[in-house]
Amino acid sequence: MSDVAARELRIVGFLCNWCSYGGADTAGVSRFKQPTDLRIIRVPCSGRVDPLFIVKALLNGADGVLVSGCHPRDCHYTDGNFYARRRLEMLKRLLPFLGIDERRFHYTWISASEGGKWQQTVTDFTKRVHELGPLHAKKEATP
Amino acid sequence: MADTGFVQKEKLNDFLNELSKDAVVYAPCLEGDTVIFKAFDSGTTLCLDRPANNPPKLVVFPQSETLFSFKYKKDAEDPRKMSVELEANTDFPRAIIFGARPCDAKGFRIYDSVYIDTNTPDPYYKGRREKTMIATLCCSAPSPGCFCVAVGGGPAHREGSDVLITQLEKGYFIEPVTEKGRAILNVPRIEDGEQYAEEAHKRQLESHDLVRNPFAEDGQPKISRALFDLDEFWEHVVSKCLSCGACTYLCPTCYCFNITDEQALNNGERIRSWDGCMFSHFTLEGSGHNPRPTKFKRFKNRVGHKFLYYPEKYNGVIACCGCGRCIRHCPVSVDISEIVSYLRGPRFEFTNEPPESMGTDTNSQEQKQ
Amino acid sequence: MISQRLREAIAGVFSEVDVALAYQQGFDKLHATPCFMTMPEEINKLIWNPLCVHNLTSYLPSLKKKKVAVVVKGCDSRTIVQFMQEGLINRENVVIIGIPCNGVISVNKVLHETNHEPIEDITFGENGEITVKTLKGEKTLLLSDVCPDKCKTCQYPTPIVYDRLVGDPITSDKSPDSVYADIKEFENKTLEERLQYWEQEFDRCIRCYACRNACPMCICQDSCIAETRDPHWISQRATLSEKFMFHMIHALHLAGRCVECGECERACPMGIPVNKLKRKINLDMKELFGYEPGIDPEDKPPLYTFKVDEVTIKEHKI
Amino acid sequence: MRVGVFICHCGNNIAGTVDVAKVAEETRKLPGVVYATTYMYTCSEPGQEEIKKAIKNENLDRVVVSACSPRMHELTFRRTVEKAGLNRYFFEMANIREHVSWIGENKELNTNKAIEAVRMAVEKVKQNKPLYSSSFKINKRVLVIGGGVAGMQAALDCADGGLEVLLVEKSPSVGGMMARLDKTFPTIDCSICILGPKMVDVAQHDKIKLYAYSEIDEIKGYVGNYQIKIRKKATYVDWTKCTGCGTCMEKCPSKNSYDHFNFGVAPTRAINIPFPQAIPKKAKIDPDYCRQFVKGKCGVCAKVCPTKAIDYEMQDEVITEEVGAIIVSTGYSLIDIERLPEYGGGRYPDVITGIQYERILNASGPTSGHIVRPSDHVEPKTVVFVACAGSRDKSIGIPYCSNFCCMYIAKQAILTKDHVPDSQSYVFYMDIRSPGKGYDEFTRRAQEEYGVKYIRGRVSRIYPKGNKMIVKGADTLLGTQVEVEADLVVLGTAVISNSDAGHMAEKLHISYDTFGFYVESHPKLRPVETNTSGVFLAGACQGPKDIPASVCQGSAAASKVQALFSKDMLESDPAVAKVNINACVGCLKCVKTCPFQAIKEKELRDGRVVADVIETVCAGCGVCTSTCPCGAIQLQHFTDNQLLAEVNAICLT
Repeated sequence: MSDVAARELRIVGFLCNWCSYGGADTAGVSRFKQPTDLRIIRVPCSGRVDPLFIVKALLNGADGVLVSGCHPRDCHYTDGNFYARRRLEMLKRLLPFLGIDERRFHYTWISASEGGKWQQTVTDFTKRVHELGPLHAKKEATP
Repeated sequence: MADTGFVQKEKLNDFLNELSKDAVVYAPCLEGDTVIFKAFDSGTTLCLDRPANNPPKLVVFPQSETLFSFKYKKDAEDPRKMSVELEANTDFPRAIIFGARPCDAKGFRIYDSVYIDTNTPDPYYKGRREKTMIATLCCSAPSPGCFCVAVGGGPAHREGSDVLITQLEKGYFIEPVTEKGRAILNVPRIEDGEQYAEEAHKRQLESHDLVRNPFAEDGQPKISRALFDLDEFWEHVVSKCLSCGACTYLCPTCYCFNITDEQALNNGERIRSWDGCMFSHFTLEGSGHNPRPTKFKRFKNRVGHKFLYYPEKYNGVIACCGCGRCIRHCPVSVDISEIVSYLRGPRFEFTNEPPESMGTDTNSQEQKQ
Repeated sequence: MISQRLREAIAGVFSEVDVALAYQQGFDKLHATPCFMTMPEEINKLIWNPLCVHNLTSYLPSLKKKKVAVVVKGCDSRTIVQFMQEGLINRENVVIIGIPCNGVISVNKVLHETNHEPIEDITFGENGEITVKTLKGEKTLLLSDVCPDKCKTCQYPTPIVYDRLVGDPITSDKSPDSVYADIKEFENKTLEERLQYWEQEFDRCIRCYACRNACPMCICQDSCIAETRDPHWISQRATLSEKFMFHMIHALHLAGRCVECGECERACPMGIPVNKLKRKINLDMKELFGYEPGIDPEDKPPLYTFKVDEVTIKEHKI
Repeated sequence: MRVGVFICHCGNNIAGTVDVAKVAEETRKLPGVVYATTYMYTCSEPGQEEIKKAIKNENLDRVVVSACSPRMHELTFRRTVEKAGLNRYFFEMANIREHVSWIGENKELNTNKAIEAVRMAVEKVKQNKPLYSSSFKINKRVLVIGGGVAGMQAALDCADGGLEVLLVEKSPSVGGMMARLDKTFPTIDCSICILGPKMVDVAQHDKIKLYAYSEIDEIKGYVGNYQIKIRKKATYVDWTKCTGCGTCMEKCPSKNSYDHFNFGVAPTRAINIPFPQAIPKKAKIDPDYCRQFVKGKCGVCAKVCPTKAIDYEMQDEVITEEVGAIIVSTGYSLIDIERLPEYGGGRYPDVITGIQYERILNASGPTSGHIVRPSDHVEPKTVVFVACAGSRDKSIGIPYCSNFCCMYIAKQAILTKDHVPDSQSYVFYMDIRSPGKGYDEFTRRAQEEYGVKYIRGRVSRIYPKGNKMIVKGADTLLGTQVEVEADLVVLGTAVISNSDAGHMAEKLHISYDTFGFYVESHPKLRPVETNTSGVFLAGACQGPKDIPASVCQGSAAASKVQALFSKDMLESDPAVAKVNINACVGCLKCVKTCPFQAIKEKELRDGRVVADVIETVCAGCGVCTSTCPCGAIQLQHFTDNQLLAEVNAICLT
């Protein structure tokens, strides 16, 4: 396992149930190969993603965070991703001010039919996080 | 061996480095414009000019500490069986508090009654306390808000200190107060202090009279129980309080704590962390009921604890060392000494005039309505 | 003189209100302190000078059901506007006594200038000179040197909303570009330097929550998620990551709402620049949405609304 | 807590690239997990029985199934655990198929990822709380949006089943695209002859309330209880008085109005009845052309109308209706010829679209069924059909096939030969797509019996030469360039979604794809459902389809509504937001951000104001939860603590 841990970085993904989680499913059904670092948390809507989850993840051990929701105008809940867009953009601009590379956080819009875009996003984002390397060189051993 | 020591001003850092060799030395250090107690090392800037923003209580009573850690172990054969291993934290490093003020040192005596001098001593506090030597620096001038002389202390008060340090022109006069403190005289770079003793003792007396005493008339605080139990009094005097915890967390005598368990998968820890009676959560009960729902009740408790309840329990000792931090650092300058001085009378005219001008019965009845 | 006119103004509205919020002398010469006046004779102890730093509007939400008169400076008045935007006060229950302000003083800066000697006396001259007397003697300082940073770039010296104005309106002579100059300068640091900066600052945090409780826009107070188990965002550990997380909660909950009164920073007993993160977010909100908190009562805080087409938000590419 | 974990092999789908035994072994080490096993097909009946048995034998109180996507089988397993006596929310799925085994090539890494996915699900399920639905009454009326053939079929099937139906059609008559067609393939039936009776049924059915020339303004509510605002657009003719006699149309002096029904093949009058079989057969004024509106004076129709039905002052009327389910059958549009510059982009009158040609072929059309070309009204002898005019063309953003053009082009070529026996038709095509019943035979007949010349290749350019159109293209079978001198060119233009499809989807809270077609719940197994319960799809609004497919979907959607309405009460989804009134500070930011107006303020007995969720209106998006600063409003099943448990399971290890 330690060998595995050495090869992988921790990437947390928040995916909305209706579009992006479906998009990830579509990619799976289509057997679109992807790197294995990403761990997916299913949320009903990107509007559910409090920016604090992203901060929490980055402060507590994640090396990258990916948020994906329905395309603007195509939110299952009509407006959820509109709120998400503003909040996530705010966070994206704040992270570098804290000294955290904003490239460790990406948010995007992927529909249930866009398996290809999902594959590309995961592949590219994982590659980028690997280029940036681990965020937590010395991890605090806090349970 | 000499009875006292002396460290040349320019040799102080070297002296502290020597001290650091077999103990963690906590000293007031400058960060920006803030003076805080932190572990001394070559990178820190010592600041002995004024009392630190925070007291050194964190050395013996850390802001948070692991009481014990626990680990769940699953049976390899049967996942239904699980055992738990506990490991208590008993590893307390040797520590030296260098540059505490007499009020800070006196604060630890307030703790000692609660945590050590009882049938069930607190092993964590006791463990750390026993391994900590407190080297106190006498105050040469009062700081804004402080009033140690009004609560039984003083700029060169020795209670709670193992070593007393007096700053002189050329350096630091060092006199052990306790047996534990004598060890400091064995540290290299210390010279015999005998020739400085006289100057130091003179210096120690100098600043005593500069310290204000808000309870001057009585010499010590007196509390009227009748006024203390009057809700209107509290509502009047602390309406500006923001109910934050700056006063309690900066207080050298506040010793309240919270205990929480934190667990991630199989591993966890039981944590003790500071808590303060100014917070609503402090008394929030599981049912949702809160016996101290307002900041008035909470503030009343803080004053009551320091000036009534603690003295009642511990031989009249006041649980306030007069360091003035709660006044100095209160965002809205709530002044506990002022409030206590009002409390001496049986009644209080709600005008914040000096207590002499207390009104008649009828007046105060009207104001209560 | 202003003090006297202020007393008269308050006396004039005193009968309409349950309580009047103003300033009185604090525990020493260097400190003013908020006072809650309920009786007319209390008006005499009211003072007005550059020591009156507190943002008294912080008390308004907790007095929502009472009629309150409150003394506000230009900066404080933005809080009231923000309260109005968010529906946190009943405007008709508040009598705003505005005072045009040329700047207040930072107690910490004065103490810094006087080597933290106890202040025996302090007097304020006509042209912003401040004479401070300590045991070691007298020193004259300039208000512009010892004012909080917010005063140096103040754009709103005259209250934006008021019912009575005491004194003549003042127009800001400070460049609007200066407001966030420090934020932009901070962004010149490398990522590593920035992280190190915040880690060092936040490490001092003792989680006394003075910043939170002094903040007029921190409306949760006793319900703050920094202390709850459900939700359990942070533990009570005094680790750097938990302290960091607390300040992120504080900053993100103030995102696009902070009126930059600086009370958080002033209240911090450990000298942490708590306001900086919120001001950074404000700068972004201004750039992204043209929004400035506490200016227009009809505005909406930007994170509680949206536009279908956000022309300023570009899609990010990996 | 006693969690049981079931790790599915899914045959080789998971077990092929994930060491499931290892996953089970690691899972057993997790605190709270008392049972972990693997199974070949967990979703099979015996697989589900295994779960039930384990719940009983091991006294499990939480269950995690680690298998495929929860979008596939979450409901299946929720029912399973419920049957075994657990609350259905004491269940979580770890997706180790779509998100692990199918996308990762390295078995070791996959296995590790699967272990962590299970760990996350276990940590989440330990935070889960039992949730209970409440039931609410269904309003058994159905709204059908769009009165084309799919919508009419749906409306009739629902109405025949006894349901009250509201049929809203945005144009003045029902019938849709099919009403415009001349004949239908492959039988060459007269289109309006088979559709007409259906249209009459719709008009006469006592369970169907028809709102023609009306649009949907607003949709509020949720399955079982929608409030609909319908805008009846002003027709300037009082339809309660209009008898459809047509006198106004005859007398109208404004003779150059654009004819929407005929796609502008010929002009019409400013006041018109779109076509003879229109339902309702009522006149309507086009204010863009009517002189009374344009010039402010005329009034001819008002004078000649025998029933005094003309009302120039008429305003739009908004009507509120309540329904329990919605069938969306809004149909399709065709690509604007201007987007096809290589085919003239609309500059040449003798390059027309397939639907315009239908109108020319149609006996009740502007040319009364005589084939003449628009420029000089001469009968064309050489007709060129261009298939895939816009379709399957990535360069203009339409990569998909428009489904029925191959067939109608064959039909139109056959009809051309019927009408003009000495004519010759050419068809430029990419592939002939004729997979329906009798379809391929039909296209062969066009070639073999009617002599239609099929040229496999794309047309590169069409330009005029004298009074002919030169069609230049490639014959990829012969590998040569071809040039045909045509009298008339018919483009099989691409099917696209309606321009307002997106807005309609936003009103309905349903998804649409990149092209504006509505997305069904599952492409194979739930083809007429949407992800919004109570909203169903029929016809080409979901994607290009021909008449029988549209009719099928109309019936299918109707049967879905019937099934939904077979109960009197529906169960509400308990995964909605909930307010902790002790923590709520009454700032009401949640009220401001809720996309559904599902939160209102409430005053407690002690005078405190707090937020209050209307459970049946809450759709469960969680925007309120991420808005609330004090964590007082929590979306059940996706609470902060539940999501934090997952974050911590990833990060704190």
